[in-house]
Amino acid sequence: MDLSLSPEHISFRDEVTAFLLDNKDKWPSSGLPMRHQKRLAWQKLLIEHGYAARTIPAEYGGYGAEPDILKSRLISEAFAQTGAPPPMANQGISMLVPTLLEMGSEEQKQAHVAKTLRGETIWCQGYSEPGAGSDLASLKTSATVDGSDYLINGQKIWTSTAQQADMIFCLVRTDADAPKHHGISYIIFPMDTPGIEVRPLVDMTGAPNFNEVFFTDVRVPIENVVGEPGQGWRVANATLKHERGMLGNPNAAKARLLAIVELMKAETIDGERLIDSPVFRDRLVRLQAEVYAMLANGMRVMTASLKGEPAGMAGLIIKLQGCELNHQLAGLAIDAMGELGLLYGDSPRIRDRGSWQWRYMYDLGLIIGGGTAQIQKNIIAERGLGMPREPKPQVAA
Amino acid sequence: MDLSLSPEHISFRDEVTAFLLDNKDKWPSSGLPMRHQKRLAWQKLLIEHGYAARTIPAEYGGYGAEPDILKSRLISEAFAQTGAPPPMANQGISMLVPTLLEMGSEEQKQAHVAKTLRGETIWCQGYSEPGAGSDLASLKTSATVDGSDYLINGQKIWTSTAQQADMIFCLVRTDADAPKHHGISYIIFPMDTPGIEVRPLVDMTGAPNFNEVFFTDVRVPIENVVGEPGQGWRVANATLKHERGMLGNPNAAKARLLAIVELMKAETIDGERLIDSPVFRDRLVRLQAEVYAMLANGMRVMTASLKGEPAGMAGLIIKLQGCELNHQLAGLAIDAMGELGLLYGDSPRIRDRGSWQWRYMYDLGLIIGGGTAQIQKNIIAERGLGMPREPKPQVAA
Amino acid sequence: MQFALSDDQRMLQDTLRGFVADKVPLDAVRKATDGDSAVAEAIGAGLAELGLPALLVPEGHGGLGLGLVEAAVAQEALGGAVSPAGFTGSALAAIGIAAAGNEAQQTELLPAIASGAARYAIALAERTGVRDGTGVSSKDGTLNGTALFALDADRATHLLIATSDGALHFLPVDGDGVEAIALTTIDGTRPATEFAFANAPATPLSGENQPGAAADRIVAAARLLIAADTLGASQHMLEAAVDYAGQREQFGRVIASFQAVKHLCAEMAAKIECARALVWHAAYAFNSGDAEAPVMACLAKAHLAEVGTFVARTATEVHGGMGFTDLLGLHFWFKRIGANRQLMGGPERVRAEAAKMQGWAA
Amino acid sequence: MQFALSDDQRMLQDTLRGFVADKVPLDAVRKATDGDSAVAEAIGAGLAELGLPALLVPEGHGGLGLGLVEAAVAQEALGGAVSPAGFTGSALAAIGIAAAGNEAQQTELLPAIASGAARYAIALAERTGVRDGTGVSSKDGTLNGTALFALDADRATHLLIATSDGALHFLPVDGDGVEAIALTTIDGTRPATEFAFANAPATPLSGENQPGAAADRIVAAARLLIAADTLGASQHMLEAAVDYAGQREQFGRVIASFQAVKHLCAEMAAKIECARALVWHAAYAFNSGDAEAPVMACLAKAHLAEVGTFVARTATEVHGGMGFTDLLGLHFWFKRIGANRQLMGGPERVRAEAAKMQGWAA
Repeated sequence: MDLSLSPEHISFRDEVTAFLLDNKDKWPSSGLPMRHQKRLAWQKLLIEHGYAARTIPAEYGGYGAEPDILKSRLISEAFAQTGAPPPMANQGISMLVPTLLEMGSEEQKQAHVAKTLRGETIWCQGYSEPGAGSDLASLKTSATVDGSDYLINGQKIWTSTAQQADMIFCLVRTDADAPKHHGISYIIFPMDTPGIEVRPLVDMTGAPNFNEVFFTDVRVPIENVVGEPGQGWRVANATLKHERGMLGNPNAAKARLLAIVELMKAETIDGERLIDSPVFRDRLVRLQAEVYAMLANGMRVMTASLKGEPAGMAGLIIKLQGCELNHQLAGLAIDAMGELGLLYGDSPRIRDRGSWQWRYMYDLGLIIGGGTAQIQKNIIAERGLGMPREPKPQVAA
Repeated sequence: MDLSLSPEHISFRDEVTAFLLDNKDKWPSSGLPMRHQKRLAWQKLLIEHGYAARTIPAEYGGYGAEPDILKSRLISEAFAQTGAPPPMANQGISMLVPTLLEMGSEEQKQAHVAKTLRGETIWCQGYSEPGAGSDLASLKTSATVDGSDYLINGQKIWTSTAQQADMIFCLVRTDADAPKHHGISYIIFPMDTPGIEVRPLVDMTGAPNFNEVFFTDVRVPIENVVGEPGQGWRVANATLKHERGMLGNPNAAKARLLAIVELMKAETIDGERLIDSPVFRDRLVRLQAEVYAMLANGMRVMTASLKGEPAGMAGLIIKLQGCELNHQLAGLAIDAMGELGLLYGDSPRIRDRGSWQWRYMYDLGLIIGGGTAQIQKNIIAERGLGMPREPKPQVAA
Repeated sequence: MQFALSDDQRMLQDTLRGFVADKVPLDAVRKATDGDSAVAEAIGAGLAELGLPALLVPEGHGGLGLGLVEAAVAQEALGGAVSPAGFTGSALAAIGIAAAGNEAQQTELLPAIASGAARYAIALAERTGVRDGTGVSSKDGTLNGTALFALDADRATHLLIATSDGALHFLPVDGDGVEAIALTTIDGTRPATEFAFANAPATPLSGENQPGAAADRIVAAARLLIAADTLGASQHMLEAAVDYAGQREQFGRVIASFQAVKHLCAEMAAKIECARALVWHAAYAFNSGDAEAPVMACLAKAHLAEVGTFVARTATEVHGGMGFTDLLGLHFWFKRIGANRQLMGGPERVRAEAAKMQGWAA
Repeated sequence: MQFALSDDQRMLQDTLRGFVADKVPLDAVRKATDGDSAVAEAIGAGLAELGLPALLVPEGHGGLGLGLVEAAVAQEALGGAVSPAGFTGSALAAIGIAAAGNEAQQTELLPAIASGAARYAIALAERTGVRDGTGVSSKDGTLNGTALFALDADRATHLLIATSDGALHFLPVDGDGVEAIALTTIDGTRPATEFAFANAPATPLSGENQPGAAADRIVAAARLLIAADTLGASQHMLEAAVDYAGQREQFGRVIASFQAVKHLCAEMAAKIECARALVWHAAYAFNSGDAEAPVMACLAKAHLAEVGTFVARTATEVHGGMGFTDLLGLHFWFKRIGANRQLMGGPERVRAEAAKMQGWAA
């Protein structure tokens, strides 16, 4: 066990930090729209220097470096420390690109990877359906062959950035007669194809963070399938694997913990600072231990990746523990503030722009979404502990 | 809603209290063995005055009063308030007697009820088996017909007072071919029948609170079956219903809460009384709310009984909530004491004779025993909320 | 002795449940939270017709002379429907005026409450915890200062307020020197209001011989009503979860048949059932003058906050993604329970008060 | 940079696991808790052969010169087997003497620890909370007073003790004026001892320039070792539960296939896995002189207390009635975890200390 850095890594970190600070004039401000010229230019610059798309082959528009997870981590830390705008992170970059690189045809890679990396092509994801959530493989959106095309009909839900997206990667049922996991295909197509309707889906936070997407006779060439028709479940699982890594960043949890400490030092009730309440302080330290445990667990997972070893149980638990912890942190902030913790929107007297209430709800959404806590526990028990699957129910006579 | 007492009930309560105090010379002290003359005499006196076996018909040795749950409650309160030794409560009185009265033959009632009520016959219960716990109906102890007798073979577990018992009421499988709930019979026989071996079963508290009972060719007349052969499951369920009422007395929880308050006022660490710790005090009040909620729920259940109405959900939850609450109370007492809370047995410096540790463990046993918390939740979901049963698993091909 | 609702109380319960089923559908809640003030207006008028404002007004002053048990039963029904209008302000004002008003004030003020002509907002948050720069003081018949999180101010004609010394004062809500500032909370179903006073003329309730006692009594009653509201909202969320689980199919079976889902529902039910008994008992104690009544009001408030939080989260989880959307509207209950948790003191604060009342804390 | 056990550390782990599997079967634990002192004697001798007493002694003084990560790895294995003998006393004494002894004392005392010739009990409970009438003071080279819950006193030759001013003293355990009184706790696997001193001659460690600092360092190390012990015991209980559930059949299927049982096991696993990383990280911080190390020791101690309590109860529940009996011996782990929770400060107390260290509390 050794958490110190080698001289090579120290100088690498310093180099990234220096680069970021030297180019402060090129930082796009955070409120800019997705496709703003300054954002695209910044992303391009980062790719050129290997601080974005670092390990993607140069022939597909990446930087082409050897994978080095520690360097990747040092890069993120340098961004966090300098406050520089981080590289673009969206579903296209984190999910579609790795999938295409692994399973896509040469044409598909050429057509999409570079543009996606540069932020010129925005993607959205069409997986969940109203009737297919935890049981994703029961999805019903159909693709029927018509000449050299598929005609797609059905509905997707939980599609974020569907309004802005140029393209969608989508799971559709191409074989209604095959067993449910085997009739699915993974297909990509433009969002301006006729027959697509996007409806914003307002959630409990009050914002349309997601959308519903409706397909009516949407015509898509068969060649737009990634992998082979019927292999969609396998292709999607490769993608889902990439998604898991996006959730539950323990550094974010630590930042939130520190923000709560500041809040508790600043706010008073009856002239007493919140942090001077032994009961809330006890709860704060209790959550601090959980945050530190998640951070340490994250280091274990990273070390396993560095060594090319599977992360095992340490990897399986991240979503379950991390989402719950974030929800608990937000709950503490609200409880400590008391009635002021209820304020939301643009209310007078609001603290931290109502972000704790927003997080409290949004994090509950994350506990539910992308595999509910119940599904996560099934996975931990079955894959992590080797416990048997639920027996299939008898078909009613 | 009216929690006040009628004049009749007030005078009844006063009358009981006066009787108990007037007969202080007849109180058996608490350490006396089960069959001590003074205990039997006290029980007899209580029955004669209707303060024990109150609603059991006089022809079977009871007092023969009309059921009046409120009077029954006033009687218990009078015992609690005066500190008088309460009426005998054992599995014979609380489980076997109601069962015989409901399902037994006239001969069985005549032979056993009165003696059991007077404490002359001690019973033990033979239900659970090593392989049949939550799934009690899968029990294997067999009773095969041999002339006019059964020959009983098998093993029971969790049998309390098996050492002292004269008689056992027992579930045995009399029909190996019938569906599992239909091949069971409820049978009673003396514990000195040849072929019975009792082995004490030490549990985590360190004491043999229970026993294992082994049967080898134990010969019991067929007429000792209660109800009909094959009806045992129904008979036993009637008995189990009576058992449920025995667990989770909320007044006991309140007494424990008050004892914890006293403990926290008396004990100090670093010169500060435990009750002056805001963190433990918060936990204390949190549990106080749960104790008061259980007490109020108990009044609802009693009111339903008074009116002859089913208690519904309020009744179903008592064991789950009550056992958990008692376990939590003991946990608080231990945590508040810290290292001193670890002391056990006859250790120097021990507080409250180590009873909090004992309770912490024994109450966990109660959470598990008599239907684990998991089974209780199934029952609440299915009977209380009308949710569907688990589908039966497919038989493996 | 009986610990159950009487026939009259059950009838009240049925009436209220029928009313909200009819007049407070989800659609109305949605409109109200979107800012349509006519909805609360209409529901409030309906409740007035049912006599709710008169519930706690003594019979001698034109009221129904009922008690907190009835009020809790009514509030539970309103919470079950996350009703955008209720009777909290009037109920608490009636308690305060009956406790602290002199004969003349009672005779003047109570009948107007009973008839619905006077509707009160209540400003008591500073009685449960003062923020920097808030608090209201009285001098020469006028009020100065700031009061946060006043309840029921949307359709109020009057305001009842406790000043920093614990005395109660009343004044017209649109009087001189009174500014009402809307606070936006997560709970769109009910208003939260900040009042700023600049030499605002107000009348003290002058029949009280123990200053602060009446204010404390209103606080206790407010907490009980909030607990009852959470109770109703929790029961609704449980029922919604059981219902949804019985319809939603995944993996070829309704999710209600999964043990994990059943156990979540069973845990909710077990907690709610005991909590209901606690609310009833605390309300009964409030009426009967039980010495433990103030403690029990705290216990009920704090306990329902915890039970409600558990149910709000768990019922949402049972609904899966649909629980997170706006589509089913389940979040209105989630947020109402969340707001109730903090209003008139969060659970930690209220438990600390309960400890103090029992001599367990300095 | 790597956050995983090194090959050497893994070898140590394998060695210890092999040792306890071989030398500390359940049967031995049972005998030891029944009072057979030969068991701990034999296990202790075996651990000495493996060099455990020398683990933390600097190489210059005949030790292995290893750190808290190695000690935690060893302790985790011992906790996993609820071993009736360990090396806590020697480990903590080595830390204390290295930190607070002068040159001569280090040269005299440390080699004897490394060789196993000197075995230390540690009396520090008063450093984490003083009971009425306890505490030890030093005057003119003698000790007077009472120390509770000394660790590892059963086979000790010496005692290292912190007096009320924080200074460390050592003395022979059977010296003049020393009385050892056995305390019986729920955890029969390890002794707890009260020491009473009446003018007992003792030698102060006199190389310390900041009194109390060395004592605090031992407390932090003790807490880390206790956390590691709970970690090992929890992991064992989880494995036992998964195992048992995979064999026990009810309702025609192994109970491991019931979702409720699977979810209980998954919750245990998730908590244990993060807790393991926390213990490792806190031990690493202790060695590397990280400024946050004392806080992290508190966090590890408090967190493992909570995780352990959850696992002890849940794993017992998964075992059903058998978990409650003495037959499987599962209760030895339950009780060890329960004892660890309180030793050197329960979680509330330790969290309060962590808050203070970070300037969050006065």
